[in-house]
Amino acid sequence: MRIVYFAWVRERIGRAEEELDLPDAVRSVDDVIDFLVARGEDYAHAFSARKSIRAALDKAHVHSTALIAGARELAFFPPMTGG
Amino acid sequence: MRIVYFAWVRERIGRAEEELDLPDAVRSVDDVIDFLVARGEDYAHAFSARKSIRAALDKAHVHSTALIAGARELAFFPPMTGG
Amino acid sequence: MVEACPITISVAPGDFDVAADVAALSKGRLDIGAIASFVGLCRDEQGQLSALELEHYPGMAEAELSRIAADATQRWPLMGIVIRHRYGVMQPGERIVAVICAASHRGAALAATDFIMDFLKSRAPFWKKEHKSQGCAQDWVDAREADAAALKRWHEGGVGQK
Amino acid sequence: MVEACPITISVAPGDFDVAADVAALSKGRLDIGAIASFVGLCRDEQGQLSALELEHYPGMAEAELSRIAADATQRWPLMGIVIRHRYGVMQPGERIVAVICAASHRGAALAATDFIMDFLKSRAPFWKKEHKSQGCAQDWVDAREADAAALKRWHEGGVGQK
Repeated sequence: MRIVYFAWVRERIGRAEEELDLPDAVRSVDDVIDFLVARGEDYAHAFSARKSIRAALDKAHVHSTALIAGARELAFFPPMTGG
Repeated sequence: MRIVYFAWVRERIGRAEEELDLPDAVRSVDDVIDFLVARGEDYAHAFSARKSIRAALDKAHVHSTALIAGARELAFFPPMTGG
Repeated sequence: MVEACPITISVAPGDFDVAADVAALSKGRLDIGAIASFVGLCRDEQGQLSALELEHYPGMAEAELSRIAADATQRWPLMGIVIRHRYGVMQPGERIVAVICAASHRGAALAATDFIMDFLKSRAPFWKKEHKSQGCAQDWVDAREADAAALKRWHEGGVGQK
Repeated sequence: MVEACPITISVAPGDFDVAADVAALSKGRLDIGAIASFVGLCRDEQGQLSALELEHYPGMAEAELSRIAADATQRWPLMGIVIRHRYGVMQPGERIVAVICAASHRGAALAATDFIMDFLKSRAPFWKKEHKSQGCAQDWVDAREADAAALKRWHEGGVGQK
């Protein structure tokens, strides 16, 4: 699955995107965050204020409980500040 | 006192303005309307839907109970439809 | 940084340039973050209008628009207001009125524009007469119930509330 | 007469021309009586900003703005919507975003503009980073509580209500 990061989430993780093979047990957006946090300190730092991280599946907002099955792209980013 | 009329009030009365010497008993805007209505049919027609006629004293909106003492110009017009 | 709120009021027969007004409002001011504007056009939904005639009360029109603008500055922290209203004869599609409000944030700019339009519609001394294209029928436009209702919104809440 | 509501969405680095958009919206349409617009500018109240950097999520930004515009057409009888949002580096005083809504009457045009700006602020994937003029400090702008509160207004009432 393609994972993309924006703003300070991207900066903390140190990359804008990556392609990951996720274990079958990783089913929801929350599961992906747990999986990422376990990968290293940069990820743990990026997701430390976990409640403020937003997610999008295939370019549409989702709650962190959403299932990722069938989606090609998962994005993580801080609250939006455009406009 | 200078009396000015606008829109269909002006059209019904047949003039845009007039200078009137008002009797001392004519103290409020309501009194002026009574005075005008008694002057003839055109005035009576103009003020027939009396509740919908608006008044302004010296170019500021007033209620029909307002006293006219000290004012130089009294205006009568229908509800406004600008914008 | 407290800056003045320049207010421009114009009541004139000719058309106006909203983009130029917006540019003038924001020129040299880096504290403005939001500019809301409204333009009212001469509609002709049924294709029966040959012209719209706008009568106004000279002197009072400007005075009333100035009072409405001043009221808006009491309700919101505004950084500039422009109100332009035309009078005379105009064709379908032409601009009739423009209101522009500048502020730090969008809430104030948008609410003030809405407020000014509501009060302008019900309190500024302008009257519309429609000239129909068939025959020579002329009709004064009736005041809309919706306009009176819109005005009430601003009295029920507190300052700056709807 | 039911006409379509043309929707223009653009997410691009360059500046835009609001007057041209307004002219294009109303061209040849005599059913439009009201055009509301909002322009958001890059503020620098303290005089400490050297530049503002706007990051966006390509593809999702356009998609989300299109969803917000479509939602607005469900709530109000709109006759045209333009949403333009820039990304990249911009200077204080520059335009960042514009929303324009056309309708028969002012209520729909103004409310839809307000609605679109509220949803755009909280749901469109853009992030602002401030570059300060003193030193090389950079800071991501925090989301405003007021923006989340503004969004709630549209959920409490019914369709088209605040």
